[in-house]
Amino acid sequence: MILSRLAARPLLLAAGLVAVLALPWMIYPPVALDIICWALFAAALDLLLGFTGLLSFGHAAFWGSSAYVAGLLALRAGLPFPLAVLGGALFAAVLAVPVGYLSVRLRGIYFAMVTLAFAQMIYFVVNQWRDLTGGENGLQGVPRELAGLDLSDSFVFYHAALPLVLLGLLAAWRIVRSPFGRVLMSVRDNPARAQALGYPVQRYKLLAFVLSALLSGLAGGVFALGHGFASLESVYWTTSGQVVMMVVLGGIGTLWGGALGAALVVLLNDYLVTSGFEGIGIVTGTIFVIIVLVFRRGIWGTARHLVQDRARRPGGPPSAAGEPDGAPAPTGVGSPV
Amino acid sequence: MLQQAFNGLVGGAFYAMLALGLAVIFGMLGVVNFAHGAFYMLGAFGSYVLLDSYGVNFWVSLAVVPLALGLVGVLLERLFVRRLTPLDPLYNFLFTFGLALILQDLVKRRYGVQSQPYPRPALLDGTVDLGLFTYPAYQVFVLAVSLVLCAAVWLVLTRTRAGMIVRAATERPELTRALGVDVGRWVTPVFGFGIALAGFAGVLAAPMRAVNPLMGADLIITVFAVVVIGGLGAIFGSVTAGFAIGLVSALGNLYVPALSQTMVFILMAAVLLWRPAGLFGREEALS
Amino acid sequence: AGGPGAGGSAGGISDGKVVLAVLNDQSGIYADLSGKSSVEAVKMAVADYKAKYGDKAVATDVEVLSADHQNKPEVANSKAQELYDRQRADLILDVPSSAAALAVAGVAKAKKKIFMDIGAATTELEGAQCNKYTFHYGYNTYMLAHGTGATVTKDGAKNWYIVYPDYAFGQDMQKNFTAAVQGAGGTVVTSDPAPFPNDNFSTFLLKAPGLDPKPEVLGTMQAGGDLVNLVKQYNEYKLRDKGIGLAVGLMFITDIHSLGPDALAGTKFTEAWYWNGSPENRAWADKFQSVAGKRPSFPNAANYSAALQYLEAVQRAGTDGADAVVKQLEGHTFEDVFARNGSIRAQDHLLLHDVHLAQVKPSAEVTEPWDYEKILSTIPADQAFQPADPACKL
Amino acid sequence: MDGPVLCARGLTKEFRGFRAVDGVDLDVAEGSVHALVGPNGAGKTTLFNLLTGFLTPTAGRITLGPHELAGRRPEQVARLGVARSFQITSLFPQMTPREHVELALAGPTGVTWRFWRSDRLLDRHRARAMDLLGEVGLAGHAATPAGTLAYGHKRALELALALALDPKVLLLDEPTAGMGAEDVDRTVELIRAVRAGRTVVMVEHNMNVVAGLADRVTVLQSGRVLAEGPYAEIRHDPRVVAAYLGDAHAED
Amino acid sequence: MPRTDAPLLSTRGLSAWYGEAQVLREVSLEVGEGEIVTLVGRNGAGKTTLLRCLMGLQARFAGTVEFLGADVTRLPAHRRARRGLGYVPDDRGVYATLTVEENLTLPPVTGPRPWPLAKVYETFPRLRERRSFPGTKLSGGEQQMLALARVLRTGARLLLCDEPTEGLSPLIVRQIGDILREVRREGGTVLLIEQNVHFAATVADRHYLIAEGRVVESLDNDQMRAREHELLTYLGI
Ligand SMILES: Nc1ncnc2c1ncn2[C@@H]1O[C@H](COP(=O)(O)OP(=O)(O)OP(=O)(O)O)[C@@H](O)[C@H]1O
Ligand SMILES: Nc1ncnc2c1ncn2[C@@H]1O[C@H](COP(=O)(O)OP(=O)(O)OP(=O)(O)O)[C@@H](O)[C@H]1O
Ligand SMILES: CC(C)C[C@H](N)C(=O)O
Ligand SMILES: [Mg+2]
Ligand SMILES: [Mg+2]
Repeated sequence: MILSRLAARPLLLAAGLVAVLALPWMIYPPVALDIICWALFAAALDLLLGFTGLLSFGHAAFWGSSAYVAGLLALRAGLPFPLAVLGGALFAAVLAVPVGYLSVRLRGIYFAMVTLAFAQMIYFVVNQWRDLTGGENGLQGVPRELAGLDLSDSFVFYHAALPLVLLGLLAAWRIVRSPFGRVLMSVRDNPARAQALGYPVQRYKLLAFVLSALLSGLAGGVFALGHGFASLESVYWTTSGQVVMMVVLGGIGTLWGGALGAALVVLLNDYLVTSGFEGIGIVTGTIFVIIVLVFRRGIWGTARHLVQDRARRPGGPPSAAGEPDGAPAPTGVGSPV
Repeated sequence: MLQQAFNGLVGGAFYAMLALGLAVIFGMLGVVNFAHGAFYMLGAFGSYVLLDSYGVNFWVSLAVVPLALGLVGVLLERLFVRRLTPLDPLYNFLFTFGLALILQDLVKRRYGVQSQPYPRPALLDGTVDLGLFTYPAYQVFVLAVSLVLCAAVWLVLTRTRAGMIVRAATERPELTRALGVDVGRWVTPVFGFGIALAGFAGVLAAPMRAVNPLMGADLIITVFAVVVIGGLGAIFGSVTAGFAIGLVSALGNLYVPALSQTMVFILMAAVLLWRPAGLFGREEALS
Repeated sequence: AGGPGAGGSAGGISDGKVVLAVLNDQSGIYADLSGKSSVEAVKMAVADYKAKYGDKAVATDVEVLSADHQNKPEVANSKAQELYDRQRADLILDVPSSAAALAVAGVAKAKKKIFMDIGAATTELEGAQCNKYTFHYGYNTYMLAHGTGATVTKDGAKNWYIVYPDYAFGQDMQKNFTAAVQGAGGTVVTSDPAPFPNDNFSTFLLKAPGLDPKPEVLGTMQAGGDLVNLVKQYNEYKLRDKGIGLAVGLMFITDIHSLGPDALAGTKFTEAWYWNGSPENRAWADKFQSVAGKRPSFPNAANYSAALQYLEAVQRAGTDGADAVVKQLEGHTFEDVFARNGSIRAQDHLLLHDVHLAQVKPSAEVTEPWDYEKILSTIPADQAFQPADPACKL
Repeated sequence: MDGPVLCARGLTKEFRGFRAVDGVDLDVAEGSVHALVGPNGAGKTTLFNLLTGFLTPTAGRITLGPHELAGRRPEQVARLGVARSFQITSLFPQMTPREHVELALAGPTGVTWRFWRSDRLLDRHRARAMDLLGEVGLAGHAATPAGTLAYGHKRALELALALALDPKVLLLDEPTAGMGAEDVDRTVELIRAVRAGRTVVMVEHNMNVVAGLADRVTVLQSGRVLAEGPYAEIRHDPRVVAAYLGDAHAED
Repeated sequence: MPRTDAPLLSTRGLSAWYGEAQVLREVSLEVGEGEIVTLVGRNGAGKTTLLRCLMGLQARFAGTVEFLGADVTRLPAHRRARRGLGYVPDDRGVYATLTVEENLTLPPVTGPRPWPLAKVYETFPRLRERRSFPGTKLSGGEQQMLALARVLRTGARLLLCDEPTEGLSPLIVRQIGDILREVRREGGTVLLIEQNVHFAATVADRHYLIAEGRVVESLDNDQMRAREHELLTYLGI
């Protein structure tokens, strides 16, 4: 088991790297850029959902607010692209402190509703604060440049952004496989036990929330600069829903699954946009419902499950993905979330 | 001012009715129904379609549409929701989220996004004199009906055998079964009933609100905030918070229009700081 | 059409093909007032162009594409790039929703390809965010506000109460409306921002009769579902009976259909084009109905006109090279079924044309389906739109 | 055995007017094994929850040496050297016993905040973890996910976790519950082994275990202390006999 | 009371698990109509679990349960209750959201000799006094009375009582004994978990001794009394 893991990891890593480098050749560069941004966003969300057991339904607040702040930094302060993006990400992290402080005390479903409501509040603020944000017109004409180099060509920008995004993904991976990540997983599986071991559970959750917001912000900032504007859409609840969908589609608690989910959703959307089919929600909604009902492990999770021996530890969502798909919860005990 | 307050209550009536349905479903099944807004929309659309295509009037719709939607709810519970209830509640939340997308887009595809016309019922076209001021009859009707409805559901849940069973089954489902009550038989209708409540609110909304596929989508998020304020699962709390938020936002529109959209959410944050489980919530909301 | 950099190429049709792309909302809130039916309108323009020039047509092979931007600026942005780069589009049309339009304008500028916006209302397109390759075609917030505000005030309703949605479009409309009302000698008693979206306007409606001085007209800047909500409730509170008329900032014929004409009967608004406004319009509307299955909204007709004028410009230029076509379009004056006394202002690429002050008929006067409007007067092209904004540097 | 290390004074917990723990005074002598017995619902678990910060007392004080414990959160109490096991096994099903113990060992060092380091940082606790697992007889199962361990092994892991915190005071809630006779004997031996240098408080219904291990016994009933003393003494206390041991018991 | 030929209730090879822990091992026992039978055994022996199996509440189990001559092993709990099984859970199972009277009237009448509410109140005057209070506002002992009264009201043919005397004052315990004997006099049957061996011997006809999930012995009252001391050590108290 250890051996096969050791062999598989560099292989998968290499494959992923090749895919990411080849992406703008294979598909249209702006779409490729969308994919990597959403992939990072999904990984950031999975950090919370899959590894801490918290379903945030308001992550648009962080992705979007960073988009605006990064945009403003580039537009008004003339900061070069990476600095603007980092500024946005930092802002998202700071915003996550009060939001997280208030929400992290609540359990599963309550947490989801409260984060959703907070994000909606941010949406209204952005919408109304027109002088700064451009309101519903969006923050337009955001420049992209680095050391005097114009990055507005999306093929060029993709390569300029890739290191930042990879750094973010690496960070997500590092967090999950860090001592801190170990504690997060223990908090997810059994918070009372973690507390009894001396871990201040709420504070761990809060830090996880802030880190997740930081990475979401990183993704959102790159996304905004990549498009050259920040729009209200980025702080709207549908954005939060979309990223949750990507994570669930890819597989909760798989980290890379989110990236896969992101790629699929972006490509599907891109296809539907010109297909002439008017019910995008029908397609995405149906896929989502099927995943939730039948393939709760998601694509990555199912694949991994098929490849690996059953006995091996499954990474999983708060309670369900640990057992066979569709099986009822274990007898007697309620889920801890 | 008094009139404005009254007016806020009318707006609050919709929050209250939706929050009531959400709370009933949550209290009984532990399901947070993201599709609640979509069923509200279907309620309004249902009455539009009945009127437009079959000439069925408002009053008939008010009875038929919630009933039909209630049946849809029963089917949903039987086919899907039931399979997910033993799992983490997040799965039902996600399921209903997907469902909301589907329902919304199905209606969109069929009828477009443009709002559909729906006239006020002739009987309620006028105004009524309430002593202190006159007021549109339809709005008085909506407020009265919603108050009666919320009170009735409250009474049913507190005073009748059905309510007693629902409460008992919510509190201790296993023991309630052991005492000879078929809890499962009650759960499905309760889900249906919650959905019917959403549909009922939708039918009531049709004559005074824009009837379009998106009408429930944004509303439901505000209703979530309302329910969080009232205390999730706390039926009395949800309804009270619904009316209260209606009142607060009407007055907010008047005095601090800049804050009117965020007011609910600011209130929610404040309540959470003070009472993390909501005003009337039980502590199990907390981790 | 040409690849990157083809904008400067002179002579001939790149790739032997002219590609027109309609990028608009085909599934969201603007789908009904433009959406897929505008694709039909553009195809009609192509057919009419071919019929007119026959063998002499410069653009022999014209392809019409369409894409759904779902009202998401991000999607509009990516899609616009893809349309220009990969699908070899020479022209992008429509793009309702200002955020998406501004995003596409940025792409047009970068790719040096032509963009003719119809659906968006913002004056930013011909203001600070204008560029050489972007044209704004049909209407804007100034024209809506100015037409209705000034005319209704001159007709005698001096005191206004304005309710506007608290977002960019509404804020713009409020500003323009207030200026128009005041310019015509009226007063804006109060203007209130309302939440957006909002389904309960009763606070404002209740407040209206109590204002001092009492307003004679309620000016609403709401659009779409919000407008429908507001009007339904306006009727509930019987404000018309209390002497407060209704003027609507932006109304599409689809909105009238949603509410039923009686709900709006007597309401005045500025209309860019009405299908039954003249025999020519009607003839075109009949043709449109035979392909699209419904009566055209003004954005439908504007899409037709924009596509047609673009093809005419290609014809004159003898090429689809963007720079050459822009030169042909700038300052061009013309007349077609949509644009009467039409001219494209060279300074800011805004289409000037005659627009109308319209009134909603009561259902008693409605003689056929969708026959909801009465044209009260025509606002001539040179008065309908704002003077060129000095902030615009092409 | 010295003076008391863990003291409760007037400890009270009310649940909506119902006093589950009602003015309990408790002195646990340093180095002793102190058993807590009483009928179901007497308030033993509630008392444990109060002592470990899982519940906040309605009234009363809890002191651990110089520290006041009432009002502290569970993790703070744990850090002060009070570790507990759970009446119902409470583990991380996807983690191996080794990972469990490493996590318990790492807590006080602060490395678990380092989200930028590899989780191999936890390996530095491996040797100690394996020692502990060896002590409780789990060495052979160090790499099996805890969710698939046998029940007795889970109980053993509970104990290992409590030990890993190197607590001054070890609180064991029914450590032999659900164990077969051999497991009970083994656990008794284990507790006997680990009590060296520690104070142990345990809730236990098995009087053989109590008789074999406990230096002192506190009998709770309806949230109050009914009796306290060495087992040999309280087993003849008529009140205890009446409330808990049963009439017949006193006669033998 | 003599045993009738066909037992009212019988089990064969009942085993049960919680997670991986097996808590019942191949339990077979019988209860005849009109009998009072106790299950005795130390804490954790599996007595409650056995009752849960009989009631249809145990998720993981094997073996069969027959009641009134029919196999009810696969029947859900509410159907068993409707056939005449009445259950007093060990945690009393009083509803906080129901008043005392609602607690009493919640379960449907399922047997031939239901106690009318008046009789319940006559027997337990404290319950009448507090009938409009939320159930859990009662003292522990009162809650225990309520739980027992609740199944008496249904008239169930077989009462499954899990430690019905726990936490009650001796006076009430004696009263419970009287009530159980009255139930038997009226033709009812009781299967009772009882820690109090003395009480068990005064009220019951027969006893099953449970240890580590097995029925180790079946004793009548005389044997029980004779071997009391031995049993107590066996029980581990
Ligand atoms: N969170 C709570 N809310 C309300 N009542 C509670 C709560 N926790 C415990 N109780 C009540 O407090 C009393 C004491 O409970 P506790 O769990 O401390 O008993 P115990 O002595 O540990 O019993 P056992 O031997 O069965 O474990 C019980 O009556 C119980 O119902
Ligand atoms: N829900 C549960 N999950 C896990 N284990 C359980 C559960 N309920 C009971 N057990 C265990 O099963 C065993 C038998 O329990 P049961 O309640 O049947 O015993 P009992 O004989 O009724 O004991 P008592 O005299 O304490 O009531 C005990 O070891 C107990 O810890
Ligand atoms: C199509 C319209 C209603 C205008 C749109 N809101 C815009 O901003 O351009
Ligand atoms: Mg206990
Ligand atoms: Mg028991």
